Order: sequence, then structure tokens, then C-alpha cells
Amino acid sequence: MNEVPMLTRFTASTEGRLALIALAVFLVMALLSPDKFLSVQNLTSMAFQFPEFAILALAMTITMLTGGIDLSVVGIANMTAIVAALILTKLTGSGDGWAVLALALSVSVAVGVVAGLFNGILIATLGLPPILATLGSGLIFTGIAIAMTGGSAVMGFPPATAWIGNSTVLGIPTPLIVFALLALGISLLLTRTGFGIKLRMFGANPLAARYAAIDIDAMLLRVYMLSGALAAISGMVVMSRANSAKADYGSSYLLLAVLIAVLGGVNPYGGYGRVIGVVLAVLSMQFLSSGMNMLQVSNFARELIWGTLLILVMIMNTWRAKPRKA
Amino acid sequence: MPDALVTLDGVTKTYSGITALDGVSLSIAAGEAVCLAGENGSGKSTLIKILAGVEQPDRGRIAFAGVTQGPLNPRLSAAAGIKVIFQDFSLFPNLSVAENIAFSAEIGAGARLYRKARIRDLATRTLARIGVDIPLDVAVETLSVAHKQLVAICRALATEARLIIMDEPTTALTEREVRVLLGIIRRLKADGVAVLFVSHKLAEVLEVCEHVVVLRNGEKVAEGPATDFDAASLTRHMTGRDVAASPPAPLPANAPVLMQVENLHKDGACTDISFTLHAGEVLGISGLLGSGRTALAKALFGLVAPDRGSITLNGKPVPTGNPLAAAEAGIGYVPEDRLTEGLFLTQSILQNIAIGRLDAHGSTAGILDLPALMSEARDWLKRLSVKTTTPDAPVRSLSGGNQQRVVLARWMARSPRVLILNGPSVGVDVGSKSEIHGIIAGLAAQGLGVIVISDDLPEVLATCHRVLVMKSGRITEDFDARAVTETELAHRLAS
Amino acid sequence: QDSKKIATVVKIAGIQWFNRMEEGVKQYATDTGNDAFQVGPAQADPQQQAALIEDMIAQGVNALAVVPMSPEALEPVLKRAMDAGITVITHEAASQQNTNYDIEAFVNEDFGANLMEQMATCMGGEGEYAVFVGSLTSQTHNQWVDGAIAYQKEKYPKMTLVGDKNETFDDQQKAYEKAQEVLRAFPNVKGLQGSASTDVAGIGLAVEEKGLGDKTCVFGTSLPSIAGQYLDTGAVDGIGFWDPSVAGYAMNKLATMVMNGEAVTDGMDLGLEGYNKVKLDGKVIYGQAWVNVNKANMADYPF
Amino acid sequence: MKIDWTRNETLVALVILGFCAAAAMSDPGFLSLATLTDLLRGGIVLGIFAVAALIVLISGGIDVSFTAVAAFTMYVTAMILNAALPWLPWWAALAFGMAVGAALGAFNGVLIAFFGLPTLIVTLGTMSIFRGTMLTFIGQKQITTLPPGMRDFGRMMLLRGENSDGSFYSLHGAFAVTVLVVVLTWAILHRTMLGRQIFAIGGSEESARRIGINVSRVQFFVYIYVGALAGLAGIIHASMARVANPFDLVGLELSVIAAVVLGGARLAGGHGTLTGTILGVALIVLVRNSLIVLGIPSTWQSVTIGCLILLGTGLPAWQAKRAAARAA
Ligand SMILES: Nc1ncnc2c1ncn2[C@@H]1O[C@H](COP(=O)(O)OP(=O)(O)OP(=O)(O)O)[C@@H](O)[C@H]1O
Ligand SMILES: Nc1ncnc2c1ncn2[C@@H]1O[C@H](COP(=O)(O)OP(=O)(O)OP(=O)(O)O)[C@@H](O)[C@H]1O
Ligand SMILES: [Mg+2]
Ligand SMILES: [Mg+2]
Repeated sequence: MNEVPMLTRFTASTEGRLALIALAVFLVMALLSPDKFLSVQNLTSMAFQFPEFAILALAMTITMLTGGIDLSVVGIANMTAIVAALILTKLTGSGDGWAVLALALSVSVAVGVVAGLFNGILIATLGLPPILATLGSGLIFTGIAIAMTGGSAVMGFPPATAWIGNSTVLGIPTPLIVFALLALGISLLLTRTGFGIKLRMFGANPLAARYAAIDIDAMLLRVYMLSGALAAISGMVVMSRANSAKADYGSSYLLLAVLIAVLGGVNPYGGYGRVIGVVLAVLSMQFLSSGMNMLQVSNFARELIWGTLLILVMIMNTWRAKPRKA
Repeated sequence: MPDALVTLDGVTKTYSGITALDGVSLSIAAGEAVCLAGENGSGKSTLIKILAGVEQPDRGRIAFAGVTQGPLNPRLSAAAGIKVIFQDFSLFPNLSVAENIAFSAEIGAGARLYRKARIRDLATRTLARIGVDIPLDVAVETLSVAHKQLVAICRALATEARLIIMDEPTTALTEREVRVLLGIIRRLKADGVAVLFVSHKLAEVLEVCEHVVVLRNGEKVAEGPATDFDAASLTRHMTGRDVAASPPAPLPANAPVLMQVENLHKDGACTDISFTLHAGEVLGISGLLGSGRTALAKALFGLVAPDRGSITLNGKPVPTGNPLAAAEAGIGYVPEDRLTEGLFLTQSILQNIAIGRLDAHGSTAGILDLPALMSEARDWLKRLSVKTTTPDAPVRSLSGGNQQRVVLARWMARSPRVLILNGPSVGVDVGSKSEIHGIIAGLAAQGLGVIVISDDLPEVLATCHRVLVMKSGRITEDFDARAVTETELAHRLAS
Repeated sequence: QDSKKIATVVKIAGIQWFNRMEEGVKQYATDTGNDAFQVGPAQADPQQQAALIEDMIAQGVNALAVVPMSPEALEPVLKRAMDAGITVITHEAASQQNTNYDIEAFVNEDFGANLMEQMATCMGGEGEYAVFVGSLTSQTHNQWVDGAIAYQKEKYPKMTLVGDKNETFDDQQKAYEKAQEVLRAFPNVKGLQGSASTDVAGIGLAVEEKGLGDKTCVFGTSLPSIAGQYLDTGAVDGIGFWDPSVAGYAMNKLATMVMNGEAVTDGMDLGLEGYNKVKLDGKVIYGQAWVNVNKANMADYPF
Repeated sequence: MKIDWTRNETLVALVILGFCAAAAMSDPGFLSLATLTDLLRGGIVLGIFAVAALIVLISGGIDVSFTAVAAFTMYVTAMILNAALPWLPWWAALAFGMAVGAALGAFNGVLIAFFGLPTLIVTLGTMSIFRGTMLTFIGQKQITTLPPGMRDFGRMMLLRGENSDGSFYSLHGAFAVTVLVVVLTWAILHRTMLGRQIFAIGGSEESARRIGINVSRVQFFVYIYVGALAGLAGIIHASMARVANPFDLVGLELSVIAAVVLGGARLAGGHGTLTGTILGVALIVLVRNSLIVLGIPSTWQSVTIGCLILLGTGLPAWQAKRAAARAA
């Protein structure tokens, strides 16, 4: 008697339904190959895998909330990773390199912020549509990454570098911790700060935001700088996990990040989106993907299933809400 | 009533818990003008949307010429000769004026090919009919609100109609244009066309309508021939109480100068504007359509960068051309088009108010005290009597007048020193209007300077101490509001 | 002895080259009864390949045969595999550290020089030529091309390289467009050398449309099934490759040898064509497995 | 005629002229018929894609699945024709492809028009579905032996000539198809009420509904038409490349949309011209095919393309912003 309304209330929200989906995917995979999928080995392995693109999805989320998009995240990630890698290889002295690593990390995040600032200036100050501004700047960042290295990989890092991507803290993979902290931070930022509220309101109606005396330009600059910083952090995770940096790492993550954000319920036209939704979408994706690898299903079938999932979730969302579409 | 053109019987409509219409019955005969009166949120627009086939009623029967209709849709309604001027105009911003005017006519005629000459011809004729001159080929998005409203009216007039529904068609129009429109309504009636008219301007209602229906909270509370009503009784039916208009308290003689505007100039929009605003003063700015009032207001609020000129507030210069600086200095602006400029339609009512307070609100390490912020916003909802059951609902779900109050609340929450209100009671019912006027008076009493831009002459006289009249971008007159009567004012505007 | 689970992880699933490799892997499974299978990511992205290998480790395979998209990117994950006691064999990754053995069909620079030799002969030892790579980030492509250029400098000083390394993004259409532009920008160009398997097909189309089939010499890495129609018309003069199915078989065989503790020695015979007398250099095993194909012998290679 | 300096078209045209001037300066041979025909050929498939993307943008949507539709169509068509209908002439092969594309477009159309789902999300999903279905269930091997109809079409030339050095230049027959598509689309958009309704729903869907436009039907048409165009482009691509490679085309969608927006179409819907679209495509094709002539090293080519996209969109955007500030 009591459970039914609880369940209805739960499924009434986009995020509630996503939680059910993530759970369902987990259960199905666990049932299909219980010994493998539920092994500690596999669970840890999954926790190592998703943070790098999940962080990109966070970056995508905040830009989508303003009705924009950041197609340059992978370019930024690789460019900043190469900057960090060059520092790590050129400056490395004796010892295990913690100091150099700290330097490389800060420089790369700073470079990410500057790259984001460049996007922000294009979008806020010059008024370019975000999709084009970041498409163009993404090519430029990737190009710079290639020009810096001639296309080959940069490697030979001090051992400390492995810490970000390959180690565990109290048994929890470091990348997972990094992602969890970022997700929490972004979630707080979006829901509990003036910046977050303004950003969502701007996404809902840019003109009204101007009339409400919101500091639009400063806000957009900060949004894209933040996105750049997140991309840089993701770049660091990738660099550490690959123990090298190269201009073409993670090229498939761009579309994946967009897909995750949208699956997570973020409205790509701005105004709505929650971090929890994105996290649940990431989990569903990872469960599905690892599970299917265990079952040796073709990777193309995975693409098919993602697409189907996205559309089914959307049909469920509109079908339930049912006010005419916005 | 044997063969009424349109009959509604027991129509009920609820929106997720809110009963917008509750068993309303109504009939309209050919050649009759019926007025639908009621406070904000009483269900007028909902009734119209149902007749237009845009919304489906939950219960009730609708009949055209005695024939009961199945579920309606916009095409069926239009085919039955029902033409609507929507409160939000429902125009196509990207299409030309001519296309906007002729579009429904062409669709109705089942045209497959796009015949430009025919469309321009129809548009020209219709515009000529209401006697306004709007270039046919410009995109509607570049027009002023008033021109948009005129285009919306033309669109409804462009086709053969049996019932024309007008949802507050005169909100953005000047006196002259209202005259023309009322003339047209009379002619339509003579041709046997029925008119369903919604307006908060009671004088014009009583002037053209022979039948009045009053809604309150979605229910029909009164109905009868227009001759049975006068402004006062109509008001009483709508609000359930008496509303008295009282002129503003006189301005103390020693009121200090608050804002000084000198030689503010923007080529093509406003020319060398200078005036002063005193603390506690309500300054009216009136003028005909396109006289430059909005441009001036935007220049004051920094939305338009003037070519030259200065604004000083409390002796300190306010940087021009920057809304942030203007807001920082204490200038607030309630824009004229609340749907596109004022509101974040998909966001909650509370957030729409709270957005004004974000920077002023205390925060620890950037984290806002959300509960406090929201309860403050809730307070404002109460103070401005916004009619809503769930403050977390999107602001889109509010009726027009209630939406306007939300925008007002946002600015009032910032405690500005100068508040510029562009059409403060556009689409607001008499009851709330007088409340808003009361609020304006209250603001002035606290020492704020208020600028009211309006061509609702009773409103100007009821709220303002002083009136500036603008003509082609210049201030042509500056006089004490108490020294003039409504007719005198109308005369000065028009001359 | 019990059956082993050997996963062959290729750069990308579905393309001709690795479909052919899969034939070898399957053949090996049938021949030996081991559970040998092939997987590959849907997109050409080193990170996807790393994730796939992670999943294979979690699944508990006995051996991994990997064709890395980007060898450097796989070092950590392959290290984890080896730490977990999994045997790792790589291919097309002579620089790989974390591997038991890397098996190469040949020395990349030599292969590039072999293509150059054919092209130079065709050009009469003089004239302008241009080179194409699938991507500037691809190590093997760059090694082939660099080997070819070095060989030309040494042996054919009268030949000149025009333009930069042209990047085709492993896309036939891009290769076509680049070739078109090269032919316009350098009207005297006579030799064109491709690297990605789609390069010569794109170049061949451009050459054919311009009616330059007889005046140009087009060589490159490809498969008969991709470049066949241009070999037929003479737009492409010759291609070189190594048989991916044999390479696939060889990797799996090597993996089993390592698991069984058999010795891997210089000069040993893997019993496979091109790998009859392999050269062992550190962890890298080199065969002489390249095949040169032209119009005359293309019918012998139906893949 | 007065030149309107605030229009995207004008600014993009200027960028094109500037680019050509630079190319001609660095290599006088750039200004030749061979260059022109090469560029025109490069614009054939991109042009059809761009027209398709334009219509969707005007209707207020965005479609990222058209490249997947094209890839699916060309692959499946080549396969079916080879297996069952090898005798179909080239024009029937094109028609067949359009039908397959239209069917896939109808799938988008149903989800968008009748379920009312957001266009970006639907097409993002169907892109994966179309591609995943093809690669999982239909095949991954490229088809190098095209059906005779497509092969014939692939060798059809409108124009052929010899350069001074004895090489040929030629203009592919498919160019005529692109021209036809542009003309047909222009007629639909500007000479039929259906076209005006597409603009109308792009301007305001709710208003369109209120004046009795059958929004679902118009949207349905849009996605079917776009599907058909994408299918057509797919067949043309395969015929010209003489191979049906299922991995082709996908990944191009953002560049195509960029070209269209470069030409002045707005992502918010309701605005866009064919002239602008053609100019946008011209700029992209020109840039992609002239970097060697300009002597730009490979390592800097993507930077150059990025800069030109920013320049091409930046100029009009900045103009528009200034104009808005002036008028406000
Ligand atoms: N789409 C909607 N969703 C939820 N509630 C709605 C919706 N549209 C209208 N309402 C509610 O229905 C009631 C009647 O609204 P309606 O717009 O008909 O009022 P109105 O009489 O036209 O007011 P006004 O004079 O302010 O225009 C209001 O309480 C409003 O909040
Ligand atoms: N920034 C500007 N630059 C040039 N001309 C302008 C500018 N802003 C407005 N105008 C022109 O100045 C005139 C006054 O416009 P404005 O919108 O201020 O009039 P208004 O009196 O407020 O009209 P309404 O009753 O529509 O609010 C119009 O002709 C308008 O086109
Ligand atoms: Mg209303
Ligand atoms: Mg105005």
C-alpha cells in the first residue's frame, strides 16, 4: 500500500528513473555473469575507467546549462596533458618527482583555464555561437598539441605521476575520488551558489538575464574557464593512466560526454540539469559497457544499445511529464 | 437563446491541481460584443484557449451554431470562423509583417503555393483598415511591442471571421490606436461578427460591449447587459470589494534631488534629455508610440549606450551603457515585455524573484543560505499577493498579471533607489492595479524615486507627481500632474 | 594440457585489416582448441582500447595479444596485466615495454624502404614524390615514411620530396582530396606513397580521374580488397602488406609458447609463412613477412 | 545593389575572396579551371548535407544523424542492389537510396513529431542506433564492387577537359544533382506554404500550433525530406568514391552544421538562407583543399582550419553584436 506511491514519486523525476535504469543494468549484468561482473577486480577496474570521461561530462553539463556546449574539451585535455607531460619530462630531476608533478598539475590546470577563457571571450565578448566557437577552438587546441609534439607521444614521467590515475587511497581508486570530489563541488556550485543559479537562469532566458542585471559576460567567462579546468583535470587523469600524453587520446570521449550529459537529463538548450543525473548516466554507461565486454558482445552493439537507451529514457520523460514540449 | 453563435456549457479546466475554469456557461450571439471581465488569474485566457482549440476542457460542452462539437483543435476552430488575438500575440518573430498578417488566412484557404503578391495585398488592405502604417517586409522581431500587437490584431481581422476573440488587445496601444480599434469593433458588429473582448481598461469595455460576463476564481460570478454595470460595480464583482483611486500624497517641498540626467543623447532615439528626479517623487513619462520613452528608459538603465550625456545619482555619476553598473548604483528597471525580457518562464516562481537578491544576499564562502533566500522570496509573493498554490511551479504557469507582479517583486527585493517601471500595470486587473499603485506610492514614501512610463492616463494621474511628455525623442512638456485633468493630458499628448 | 583463454585486442573492430586478422585467430582456436577470440573498440581511440583491456583483465584471460593503437598509452594497463600474471604479446609496437614479446612482421624502416625501392624503380630514379600518413600521431606510418625517405636520400639523390607528410586521417575521401591538391600544387609530382590502407585507394581515384595513371607511380601499404580495382586499372602500381591473419596466428601461437614456458630464440621457426627464421632483438621478434603485390599477382591474395 | 555589411553572407564571401587572393598569391596556378572543378566536386556531397542541415535548422531543430543515415543508406543500398537488383539503372539506384534514407528519416520524424522529443537528443540517439544496427547486424566489410548502376553513375561526367600539362579536369555528374537539390529546396522553402510553415514553426512552434498549422506533419515532412537527401548524398558519396565503406561520413556532421551556421542560419531556428549555406560550404571546402597550395605545414593545418572557422563566424557575430548594441 505504502510502497506504490513511494515508487511513483521516485519515478516521477528524471533522476529517479535514471537511478532505476542504472540499477537495472547493474542487476542484469550481475545476473548474466555473476562471478566476473561482481568480482572486486571488475568493480575496481570500472571505477578506474569512467572518471576520465565522466569529468568531461561534468564540463559539458555546466556549459549546456547555459544553453551552450563545449566541443573543445578533448582538445583542451590533450593540450594541457602535453604541457604537463613536457614539464614532467624536461624538469624531472632526481627523486620520485612530487614537486615537478605538483608544478605540472598547476600549470596544466592554468593552461586549461586560459583555454577556457579563450572560449569564453569568443562566446561572451565576441558573441560567437558556442557550438562553433568551441568547434573551432577545439581544432586549434588539438593542432597546438600536434605542433608541440609533431604528433608523437610524450612519455618518461617520474613515478609520482602514476598516483593520479593508477593508485588507490584506502582501496578506492584515486580517479574515482577525484571525480567524486569534482561532482560534489559542481553540484554545490550549481545548486547552492549565486553563480550556479544565475547560470541556470541565463540558460532559461538570456535576454531576461540581461534585463535582470546579471553579469552575463563575467558569468560566461567563468563557465568556460571552469569547463577548461575540468577538461585539464580529465587530461591529467588520462595522462597518468596512459603514462604518456598524445594529441589523439580520448578522441571518442567528446560525443560520449555529450551523450552522457543528455542522458543524465541535462537540457541541451539550457536551464535544467542536475549532477546526480549525470553521475547516474555515467554509471549506467559503464555497467553496460563493461558487462558487454565480459559477454563479448560486439562493441557496435553497445553503440546501438546506448542510442536506444537514450531514446527510451526520453520517451519515458516526456510521456510522464506530458506538458507540451518547451 | 435559439441559435447562439457559440455556446459554452459547464466548461471546467484544471491545470495540475489549479482549477482555472469551474463550470462556466456562456453564449455569444452573432453581432454581439461580449466582455469577459475578471481579475488576474480568474480564467479568462484559459476560456479563450479552449474556444480556440488550443486547450481541451476537462468537462463541459461547446456548441457552434447549436451543433455540439467534439474535441476542438486550432484548425477546427479557425474553420468555424473563430479568430483569436492572443494575450502573448503568438506571432512569428522571424517572418515579415505581411506574412504574419496573412498566414492564417492562407492556411485557412488551404493554399499550397506561397503567393507573395496576394499576401502583401491582403496585409496592405488589413493594415489600412486599422489605419496604421507598418513596413510590410520587416521581420516582426524588430517591431516594438505596440506594433506587434497591431500586427496580431491585423492577423485576426485579415480573414472572414464569425467570432473575434481579443485577449487584452489594447495593453500596448496608445489612446489613438485604441479609438481606431474600438471603431473597428463597432463595424464588425454591424457586419454581424461577434466579439469576445477581454480588457482591464473598464472604460473601453463598457464603451463597446453590450454583454458582460464576470469571472472570479474560474467561476462565473455575474452576467448581464453592459448597461447594468458601471466601473465601480464591475470592479466590485471582479474583486469582491470596492477599489478607490486616490491621488498621490504631495511631494514635500524640500525633497532632495536624487537623480540628475543631463543631455542624455542617442542618435535616432532620444535627443538631449535632461531632467531631475527627487527622492520620494513619482515621475511619469508619457508619449505616443515610438516617441522614445523605452529608448530613454533603456539608456537610464544602461541597456543602451548613449552617445553622450550623464546620469548622476545622489551626486555620484553613474557609468552609462552598463546595466550592471546601473543596478549597482541602485537603478531598477521593470521591462515592458515581461514574457521575453522579464521572466525566466521555465524556472520556478521563487527563483524568478530570488535572482534579484543573489548578490545582496549573505553567503558563507560563496554558499548561499537557500532557505532564507527562498523564504524572503515567499514573503514577496505574499506582499504582492501573487496568486499561486505552489511557489516552486514554473513561473510560466501564472496568469499574466501575476507574472507582472513577480517581475516587480524581483526588483523591489533589491531595494533600489530609483525604480523605472515601463508599463507597470500592463495586463493587470483593476484590483491589483490599484494595489500596484499603492505599492508605488509606498516606495515613494520610503524615499525612492520612481519613474512610471505609461500611456494609461488615469494611471499616470493616479500615481505621478510630475509628468514628462515625449515627442520624437524629445521632452516637450514637463508639468505638475495635479494641475491637469485626464482630457487635458490626452490633448497635450496628441498635439 | 587445459585450454587457455587468449584475447586478441585490436586497434579497432570491423575494418578489413582486422577482420582478416580475426580469421587467423579463429584458425588458431580451431587448430589448438584454445579459447582464442578477438575484440576491438568501436572507435579508433587509445583510451577505448585501454578500457577494453581493463575489462579483459577483470574477466581473467590467460593471455592478451594486443595490436596497440598507441603503444605508449597502453603501458600502464599492460603492466597491470602482466602483474596479474597474464601473458602479453604485442604486434606493431616494437617500442612496447610491458610485453613478454612483441612480434613484428618486419622492421618498419625496411618495409618503407622496400616500398621506396619499388617506387624509385618505377620513376626511373628521379623526379618529385609526395608521402601520405594516416595520421601524424601514428608511429608505424611515420616510421615507414621516414624509412622510405632515408632510403631515397641514400640511394636516389635525384628524387625530391615535395610538401610535408600529408595527413589523411585514415579516411579514403581525405586521401583523395589531399592527392587531388598535391597533383595541382605540384604538377610535376610523379611518385605518391601511401601508409594507411585507404591511402592508395584515395590516391588511385584522384590519379585515375586526372588520367595520370601512366605518368605516376603510386605505392603504399594496403590490401588487395581495398586497392584491387586501382591495381587493375594501373592507377595504383603496387602495394605492400603483411598478412594480418598470419600475424594474428603468430601472436596467439607465441602467447601459448610463453605460457608453456617454451624458449623463444633468435632464428627459430614459427612454422608460419614469413616467420620461418625470425630475428630476436631484445623482446622484439622480427619476421620477413612482407608481401609485394601488383596487378600480376593480386589474384593470389583474396582478402 | 547595395551591399549589406552586416549580413553573414557578405562577410563569409569576403573571407572567401581574401583566402583565394592569398592562395593565388602563393601559387598563381591556383586560379585554374582544374582547381575550380576539384573544389566543386568537393562540394557535392557536403552541399547536399548542408541543405539538409539547413532545413532542419530553419524548422527550429538540429539533426546530427544525417551522416549516419547516409552511411547506412549507401551501405545497405549497395548490398541489396548487388544481391538482388543489379540491373537497376543509376537513376533508380539514386531513387532507391532516397527511399531508404526517407524511411530512416521517418523514424526520426516519428520520434520528433509524434512523441514530441527534443531533436538534438533524438538524432544523437538515432545516430548511434543507425550506425550500431548497420555495423552489428548488416556488415562491416567495405564493398568495393559496387552495383553497376552506382558504378555507371560514379563515372558520369558533366564536363571534361585537358589541362596544359596533359592531365584531365572533369566535373562530376553528381554536381547537377546538388544543383537540383538546391533549386528544389529553394522552391519548397520560398514558393510553397509548406516551406513557409517550416520557417513559421522555426520562429515559434506554439504560435504555429495556435494558428492551425499542423506542426507534427510539417516536422514529419522535414525529417523525411532530410533523410531522403542524406540517403541521396550517401549513394553519391559511395558512387564517387567507388566504394561503400560503412565507416565513412559519420563524424562530418558538426562540420556541416558549422558550414550552415557560418552561412547565417541560426541554431535557435527560423533563420537561414541557401545562399549563405552555399557560401559556408564553399569556405569549408576551399579551406580544406587549399592548405597545401598555401604551403601550410601539416602540423598547423588543423589550427588554420580552426582559425578560419572562428574568423568566419566571429566577424558576423561581432558585427551583429555591435549592431545590437547600437540599436538595442
Ligand atoms: N499552463 C498552465 N499550467 C498551470 N496553470 C495554468 C496554466 N495556464 C493557466 N494556469 C492557471 O490557470 C488560472 C487561470 O489563468 P488565466 O491565464 O486564464 O487567467 P486570466 O484570467 O487570463 O488572467 P490575466 O488577466 O492575468 O491574463 C491561473 O491561476 C493560472 O495560474
Ligand atoms: N538605439 C536606437 N538607435 C536608433 N534608433 C532607436 C534606438 N532605440 C529606439 N530607436 C528609435 O527611436 C524611436 C523611439 O523608440 P521607443 O521604443 O523608445 O519608443 P516608445 O515611445 O518607447 O514606444 P513604445 O510605446 O513602443 O514603448 C523609434 O522610432 C525607434 O525605432
Ligand atoms: Mg490572461
Ligand atoms: Mg518602445
